[in-house]
Amino acid sequence: MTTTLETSQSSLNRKKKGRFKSLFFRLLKSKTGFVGLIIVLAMTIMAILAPYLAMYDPAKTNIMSRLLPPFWLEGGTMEHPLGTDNLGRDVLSRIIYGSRISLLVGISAVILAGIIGMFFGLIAGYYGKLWDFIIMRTVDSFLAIPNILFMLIILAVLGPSVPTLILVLGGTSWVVYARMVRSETLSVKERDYVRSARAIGAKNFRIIAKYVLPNVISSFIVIATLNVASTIILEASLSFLGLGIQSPDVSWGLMLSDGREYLATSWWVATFPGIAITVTVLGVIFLGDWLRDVLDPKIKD
Amino acid sequence: MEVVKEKIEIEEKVIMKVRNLKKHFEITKGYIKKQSSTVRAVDGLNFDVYEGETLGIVGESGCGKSTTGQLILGLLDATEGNIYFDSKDIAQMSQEELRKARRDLQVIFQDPYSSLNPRMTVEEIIGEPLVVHKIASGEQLRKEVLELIKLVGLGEHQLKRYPHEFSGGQRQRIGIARALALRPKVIVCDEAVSALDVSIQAQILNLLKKLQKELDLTYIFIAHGLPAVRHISTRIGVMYLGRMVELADRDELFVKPLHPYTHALLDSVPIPDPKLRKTHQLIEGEIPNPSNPPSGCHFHPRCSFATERCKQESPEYREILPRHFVACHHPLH
Amino acid sequence: MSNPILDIKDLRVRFKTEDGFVPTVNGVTFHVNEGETLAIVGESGSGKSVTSLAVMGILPPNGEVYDGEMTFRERDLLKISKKEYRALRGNEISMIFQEPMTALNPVFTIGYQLRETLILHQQLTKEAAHKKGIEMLELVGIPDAEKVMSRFPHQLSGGMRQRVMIAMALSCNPKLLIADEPTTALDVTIQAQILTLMKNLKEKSNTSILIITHDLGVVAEVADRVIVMYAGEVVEEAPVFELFENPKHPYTHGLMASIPKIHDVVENLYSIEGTVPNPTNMPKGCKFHPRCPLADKDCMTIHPELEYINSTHAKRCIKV
Amino acid sequence: MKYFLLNVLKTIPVLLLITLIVFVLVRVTGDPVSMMLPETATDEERESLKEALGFNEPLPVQYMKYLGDLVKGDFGESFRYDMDALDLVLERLPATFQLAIASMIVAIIISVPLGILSAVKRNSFMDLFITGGAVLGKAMPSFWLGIMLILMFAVNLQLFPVSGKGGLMHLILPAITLGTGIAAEMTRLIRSSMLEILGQDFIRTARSKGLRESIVVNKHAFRNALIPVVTIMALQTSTLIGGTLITETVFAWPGLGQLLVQAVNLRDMSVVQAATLLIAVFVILSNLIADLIYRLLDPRIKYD
Amino acid sequence: MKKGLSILLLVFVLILAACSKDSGGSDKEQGEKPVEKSDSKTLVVGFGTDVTSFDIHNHNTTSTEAVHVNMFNYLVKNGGKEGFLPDLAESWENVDDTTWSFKLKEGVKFHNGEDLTADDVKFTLERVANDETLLEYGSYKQIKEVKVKSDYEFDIITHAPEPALLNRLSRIGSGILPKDYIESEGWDTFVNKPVGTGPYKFKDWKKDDRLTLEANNDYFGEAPKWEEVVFRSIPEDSTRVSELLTGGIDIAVNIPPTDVERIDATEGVTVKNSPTQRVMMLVLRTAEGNVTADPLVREAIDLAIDKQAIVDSLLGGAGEVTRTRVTPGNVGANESLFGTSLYDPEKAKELLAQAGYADGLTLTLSAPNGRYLKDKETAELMVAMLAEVGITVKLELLEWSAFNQKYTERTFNDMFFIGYGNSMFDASLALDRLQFERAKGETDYNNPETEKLLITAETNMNLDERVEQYKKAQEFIAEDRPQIYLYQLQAITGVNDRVDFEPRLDEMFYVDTITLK
Repeated sequence: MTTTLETSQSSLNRKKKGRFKSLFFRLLKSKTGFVGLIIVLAMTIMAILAPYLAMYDPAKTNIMSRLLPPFWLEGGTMEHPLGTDNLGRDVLSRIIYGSRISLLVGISAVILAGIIGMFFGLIAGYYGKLWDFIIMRTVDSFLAIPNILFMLIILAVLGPSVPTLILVLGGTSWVVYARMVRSETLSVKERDYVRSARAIGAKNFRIIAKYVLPNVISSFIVIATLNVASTIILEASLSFLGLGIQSPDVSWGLMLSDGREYLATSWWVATFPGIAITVTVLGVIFLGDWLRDVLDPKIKD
Repeated sequence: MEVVKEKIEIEEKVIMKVRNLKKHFEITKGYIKKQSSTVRAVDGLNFDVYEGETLGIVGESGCGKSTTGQLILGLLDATEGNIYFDSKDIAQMSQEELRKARRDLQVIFQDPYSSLNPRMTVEEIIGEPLVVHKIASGEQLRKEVLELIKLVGLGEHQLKRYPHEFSGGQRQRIGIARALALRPKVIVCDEAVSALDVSIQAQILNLLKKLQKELDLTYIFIAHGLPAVRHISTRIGVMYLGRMVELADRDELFVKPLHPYTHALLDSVPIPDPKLRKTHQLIEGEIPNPSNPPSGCHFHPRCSFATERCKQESPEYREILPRHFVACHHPLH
Repeated sequence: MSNPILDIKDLRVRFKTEDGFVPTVNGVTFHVNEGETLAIVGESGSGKSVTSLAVMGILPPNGEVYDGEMTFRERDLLKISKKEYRALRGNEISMIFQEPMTALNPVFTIGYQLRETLILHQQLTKEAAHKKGIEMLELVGIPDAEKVMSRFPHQLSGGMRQRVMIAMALSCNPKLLIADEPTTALDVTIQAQILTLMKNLKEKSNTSILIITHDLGVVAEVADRVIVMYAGEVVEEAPVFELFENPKHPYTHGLMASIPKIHDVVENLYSIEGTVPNPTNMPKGCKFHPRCPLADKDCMTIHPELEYINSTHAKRCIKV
Repeated sequence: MKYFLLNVLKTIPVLLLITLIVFVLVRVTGDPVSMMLPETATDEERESLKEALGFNEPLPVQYMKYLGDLVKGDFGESFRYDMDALDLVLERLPATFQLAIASMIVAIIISVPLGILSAVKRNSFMDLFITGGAVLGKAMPSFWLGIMLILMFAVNLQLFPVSGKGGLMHLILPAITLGTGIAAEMTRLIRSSMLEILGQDFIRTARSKGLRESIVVNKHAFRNALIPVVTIMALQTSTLIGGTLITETVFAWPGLGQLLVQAVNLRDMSVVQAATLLIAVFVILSNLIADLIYRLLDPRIKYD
Repeated sequence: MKKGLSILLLVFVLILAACSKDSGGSDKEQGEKPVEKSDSKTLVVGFGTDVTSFDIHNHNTTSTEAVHVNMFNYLVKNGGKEGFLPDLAESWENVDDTTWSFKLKEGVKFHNGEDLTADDVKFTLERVANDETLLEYGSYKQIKEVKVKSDYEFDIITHAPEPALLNRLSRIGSGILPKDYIESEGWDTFVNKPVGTGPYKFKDWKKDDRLTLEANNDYFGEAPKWEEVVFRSIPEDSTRVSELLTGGIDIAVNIPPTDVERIDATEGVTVKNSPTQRVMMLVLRTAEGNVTADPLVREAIDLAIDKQAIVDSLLGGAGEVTRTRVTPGNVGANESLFGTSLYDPEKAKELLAQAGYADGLTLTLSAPNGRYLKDKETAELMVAMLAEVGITVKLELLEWSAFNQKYTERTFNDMFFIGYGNSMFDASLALDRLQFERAKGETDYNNPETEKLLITAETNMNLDERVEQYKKAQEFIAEDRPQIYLYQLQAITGVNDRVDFEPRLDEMFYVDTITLK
C-alpha cells in the first residue's frame, strides 16, 4: 500500500514539470515508447514527404526492368534499391507512397470509428436505461459478426475505394469504442468528482463534456492507437480478398497481397511492404503500450 | 432576559427537516433482475438540522450514513419521505429545481483523490459552481476564486495547477473552497477527514471550524471516526442499519449515552493513552447484512440487554430527555 | 533485558522507478525482544510498511534492501538463501495485512489457504492440516469453523477475514508476528474485537509482535514499546508509557496533540503545519525541520543522529 | 441455469438486429442476378430471372418474407450449389469448428506459458523478447504467414501436407496460421492480467506464507489471471471465425470461411445470410459459455 | 529495447531470406526437390474453384462442366475440325429449318442401372428450354419441343431456324439426365447423388474440398482408365502450385505465369500452355459524346497497345495475340485475323493529332480485378502504354462483383476491359453482342453492313455461306474497333510427369484422355 503511495507521490513531483513536457520526459525514459514514437514519426514524415523522397512515380511501369532484385543481390542495381515488381515499378518508391494510404486509411478509420463509438458510448453509459439497452444491443449485434466478414460484405457491394474503405472500417469498428467508453463512463460516473459536479448543479451536457469525456479520453486514445495497428493489418487482409485498396492507388497491404504470388520466386516484392507493415505496427503498438502505461493508471504495469 | 431568548431562538431555527426518509436499493443478480433483494439502506429517518450547528452523524459501515448524505444532497432519489430545506422538499424537486437549490446546499467528499476532476485546474474547479450558476465570469470570477482559495489557506500561485500536484490535505482544502463558492447555507461533509493522516486531519478540522464561524455555515458532518465527530459537532446522531438509534447534544451523548449500541461504540474507541488501557466491553458478533436485518430492534442480537420484546418489536424513536432522542426499549441510565 | 529475536540495524530500502532509485527507508534501526509487542507508528509515507515487507523478504520486485543488517534469531536475513528464507516465512515469521478484503485469494477456499501453510511447513497430511485448520479457526473465535473451512473469502465479513488471516499467521506458532495496520480497515467495534483477540493470543503464546499502525490509540492499547517513524527514519523510540507521558521529539509531540480526544474536547486542535515531504525531494538537515515549531538554522543543516537519553528512550532531535 | 436462460432471452433482440443488419447489407446493395449469369447473358434473361426469384418486390416486403421464412427454418436456397442454404452451412460447420478449436489450442499452448513468463520476468530480456514476438505475431497478416508456412514446412521440408482437410497433419499449418494472431493477443493479455494479479495483496500473503514462487505464480496468480482471460478468449471467437475466411482460403480448407468468401464474391446471398446468422449465434453462444466458465472460475460471482 | 528490436527484425529478415533462398527464384538454383512419381490409379486434379452444382442446367462454369463431362454424356460431341461426333446419339439429321431428328445408341445404361431412352432426352432438354429460372435457359430457349417417336428416336423442334443447334447440344446443360430417377427421387436427391451415363460415377463430394468419382465399369464406351478421380478445389494459386510441387495433385489448373519457370525447373512436373476460348478485349463506346466515338481515336488506342509485350511479360507467353474474337476451332473463325496484332505508337500519335488531340486526351478505363489471369496488371500496363502516346487514362479497377454490376447496368464510360468466352464454338455467340439492339449502352456499335451480316448469318442454314458472312463481319469489326481484341488467353496447367495430359481448347477434363505414363 505504502509503496504505491510513495511512487505516486514521486510521480506527483514529476508532473509539476507541466503535462506535455513531463509526458515527453517520460517518453524518453521508456525505451520502447521512444522507439515507437520514432517509428511512427518517421512513417508520418515519409507519408507527408513522399513526393520528395520517392525516386520514381509509384505507378510508373517499365516492362523492361521487371522483377529486378534488390541492390545487394546479383542483378540488382542502386537505381532500384529494393528491386522492382512485376510491372517494373520501383518497390522502394511504392513503399514510400504506400505509407500515405496505409496511414490515411488506418488513422481516418480509427478517428471515424472513435467519434461514433465515443458518442454512443457516452450516451449509453451516462443516460443508461433504454438508451443503454438499444445501443448495447446494437453493439452486441455488431460484435457477433466478425469484423472482416462485415467488411467483406459491404465492400463487395460498395466497391472498394479509399473513402469507402475508411467508411467501412470505421463504420464497423465503432462498437469497440462504444463498449469501452460506456464501461469507462459507468465507472467515471460513480467517481466523487462527477457527484460533486452534480452537487454544484452542473447540467448533464456540461458534466459529460467537462467531467466524463476528459477522463474517458485517455483509455480511448490508448485503444485507438492500438487499433490503428489492427486497421493497417485489416486493410492488408482485405487486399488479400481482393477488396482492399485498388490500383493505381498504392498501399502496403495491396503490395503485400499482390506480391504473394512472387513469394517463392521474387521474394522482395512482398517482403519489403511486409516489413513496412510490421515495423509500423510495431511502432504503433509500442507507442500505444507506452500511452497505456502513462495515461491509464488502471492497466499500469 | 431578552438577549437570552433571542439566542435560543436563533439556535433553534430549523434549517432542514428530515421526515420518514427511506431509501431502498434493489440488489439484482445477473443482468436481468429476477432474484432481487431489497437493501433498506435508509429506513425511516427523522431529524432536524438547526441553523449554524454541526450535526454529526456516526455509525459503522453499512449503517446508511453516506446514503443519508446523498439523499439530502438530492444525488439519490428517496424511496419515501421528505427533506424540507428552506420549506421546500428536496425529495420532491425536479432536476431543474434541484439544480437551483444546490446553491444553498453543498458537499465535501471523503476521498480527496477522487473528488476533484483530474482534468481541470484548481482555478476551474473552484470557479466551476460560479460558472454553472452564471454568477460570475471573467475578472469577477477570478477575483472570487482568489478570495476562496485564500480563505482555505492556499496561495494564488497554486491556481493554475492540477489536482494531482497537491497532497491529500491540500486537495481537501480545494474541495472546501469549491463547496464554499456558492456561499451555501448547509454543507454536507461526507467523511471529509477520514482519509487524511492524523496531522492533516487536525488542520482540516480546524479550518472547517474557522469557516463555520466566519461564514455562518451549517454542517452535516458524516463520519465513522468518533473522536473527530466529537471534536467538531454540536449534536450527534448515531445510526445503525439504516436507522437512527440515538441523537443528542454532543456532550450529553458522550457522557450519558442511552442506547446500548452508542455505549458500546464509544467504548470501542481506543484511547491514545496507555494508562487508560482497558478491557473493552466488547459487542459480540458482526454487523448484520443490511439486506437481511434482524427483526425488531436491529441491534438485539448483539445487545447484552436484549429481551424478548426487542426481538419482536421495533423500538420507537422518541425524545426521552429534552433534545435527546433514542430508539430503545431499554435505554441505559 | 531479554533477547532480541529480531535485530535491524541501519536498514535502507530503495525503489527503482522511472526516475531512478527512490529511497524510502533511510537507516532504520530497531529490535524486537522475545515476547514483546513493538509498535511502529507513523503517517503514510513514513516507510513503516516497507520496513515490515523488508523483514519478511517480500518487497515488491522493484524494491531492494541496499544497506544494513537484519538478524532474526541469529540468522542474517540478508545472507540466507531464498529457500531458507521461504522456510522462515509463514513458519517462524508470519504476517497479517491491512486489507483483509484483498489479502486472501478470492478463488480458493478458506480451508485450502489455511491448509497450504500447514502442509508446507509442518509436513502435515491434508486431513491433519484440515483438523489443525479448524482448531485455529476456533482459536481465533470463528463460530462454525468446520463450515467456514469450505467457504470462499468473499462470503465472510471483514472482521471474520481478519480472524482467518490471524489464524493462518499463527498456525505454525511463529516466533514473530508482523501485523501491518491490522485493524485500519475495520469498523471500531470489530477493531476492538480484533485487538482484544491479538492481546489474548499473545498472552497464551510467547509470540513477539511487530505492529505497524498510524493510530496512536491502537499503540496505546497494545504496544509494549514504540518507535515513531518519519520520512523513512526512526525519530523516537521509547516504552509505551514513557512515550505517551513524555514525548521528546517535536513530531511525536505534535502527532499526539493533533488527535481529537474523545473525552477531552478542546476548541482548536494542535496541528502540524505543512505536509509530509516527498521521498524524491527530502529536506536537508533534519527532515522534520520545515514543519517543526522548534526548528532553527542548525536544523536546516545538521542531520541529527538517533541518540539515547536513557537505556530505552531515544530521539532524533538536536533541540530537545 | 436460470441466469443462463435469461441471458439467452437477452440475445433475442440482438439476433433480430443481426438479421436486419445482414439483410440490409446483402439485399439493399447487390444485384445477385448479374452474378449468376455469364457475361454474355442478355438483359431479358436477367430481368426474367429477377422476376422469377422475387427480387422485384419492395425491400420491407422482402425482409418480412425473409424473417417469416427464417422462423420456419427456411434460410433460402444457395444459387451456387442449388441446395438449402442452412444445410450447406451446417455441413461446413464441423470443418470450421475443427480448425477453430485447433487454433485456439495452438493459441493457448503458445500464449499461456509465454504470457506468464513475461509477466514474471517483467522488464527482463525475456519479457522483451516475448512481448516483441507477440507484436510481430500480431503484425503479420495471416495470409502471408500461411503462404510462408506452406513454402517452408510443406514444400521445402515436406513435413506437412500443403492443403486440404485430412488427418491431424493437415490441421497443423492452418491452425498455426490462425492461432498465431490470437496467441499474440492473448500473450499480451495474459501478461497484463498476470501483472495486475501479481501486484495484489493476496499474492503478498501467499509469499508471506513461504510458498515457492512457482506455486505463487502458477496457482495463486494464474487462477485469478485466468478469469479475465476467459472473457477475452470468448471475445476472440469473432476474430477467430473472421480469421477462417482467410486461412481457409489459403489452405483450401473446406469450412465456413471459404464458403463465405465465395458466397460473397458470387452474391450467393442466402448462404451469406445463413452463415452470418449462424456465426453470430455461435459467437453469442460462446460468450454465454464464457460467462458460465467465468462464474465457475470466480467464486465471488457465483455466490453473490 | 532498441537492441532487442533490431535483433528481432534481423531474425525475421533472416528467416525470410533463408526461405527465399531455399525455395529458389532469384538465386542460381531453381526449382524444388524432385517430385516423386507414384503409380496410383487415382488421378487428382486441382481446380481453383469447386464444382458448383450437379444441376447441369443451373450453372455456367466451365470448370464444373469439365468435371460433368466425365459423368454425363451429350447427344453429340463437338470434335472441332472433325465436326460433330456421335456420343449418345448414333445418328442425326436436319429434316427441315426447325426440325432435327435423332437416333439414340441402344443399351446405354445410367449409373443406377436404368436404360437411357428418348424420354430421358425429352425430359432433359424440355426442362432447360422451358424453366426460365435456370441459368442455362438462355442457351436452350430456342428449342420448342422434343418429340419422342420411339424409345430410341426423337425429333427436336426449334422455334426458329437454328444453325447452331448441335453446338448447343454439345455443351453445358445438354448432358442427358435420368428421368425416372429424378422424378421418383426428386431433384434434391439427384443433386446430392447425381446419376449419369458417363465413364465415371459419383462417389463423394465434400464441398470446397474435393469431389471423388469412381470408375463406371458398365460404361457403354471404352472402359474407364482410372479407378478413382479426385477434383480438388484450391482457390489460392500459390497453394495449388505448392500442392503440385509436393505431388499432392497430378494436374493443377491456372498456374500463375510467375511460377512457370519454377515448376519447369522442378524435376517431375511440367507446365503446359494451351489455347482457351477466352479472348481479352477492350470494349469501347462508339456513340456520340464519347471521345471514343472517333474511329481515329479507337485506332490510335489499338495501335498504342503492344499486345505481344503484355503476353510475353505478364502472361509469361501464355497467350496469343488476335484481332478477332472468333478464334480457331470455332465455326466462322477468320484465321487471318488471328495471331497478329497491330502496334505502332508513332502512327497512333499521328492519328491522335489528326483527330484533333495533338495535346493528348483523357478517357476512362474500367477493368475487373481478380477475374482473369493478370487482369489488373494488364490494365495497369495498358494505361502506361496509352500514356506513351498521349492518352491519359483514368483507371477504374473494380472487384469482380462490382464490375459485373456496372456491366449489367451498362454504366461504363469510354472503355472497359473484359474477356469473353465461347462455349458454343460458334461465331454467333461471339458476335451477337455487336448487333445494334444488343450493343446499346455498351458499344453502341452501328455499322449497317456488319449488322446485316450478323442478322442473316444467325439463322442462315447454309453453313458455308454462314461462315463466310461471319468472316466478313469480323473484318469489318476489326476495322471499326467497337471492341479492340488483345489476345486469346492460354491456360497454363501444371502436370505431374506420371501422367500424360493434353489440355483441350474447351478446357474440359475428359479424364480418360489423361493416361498414366
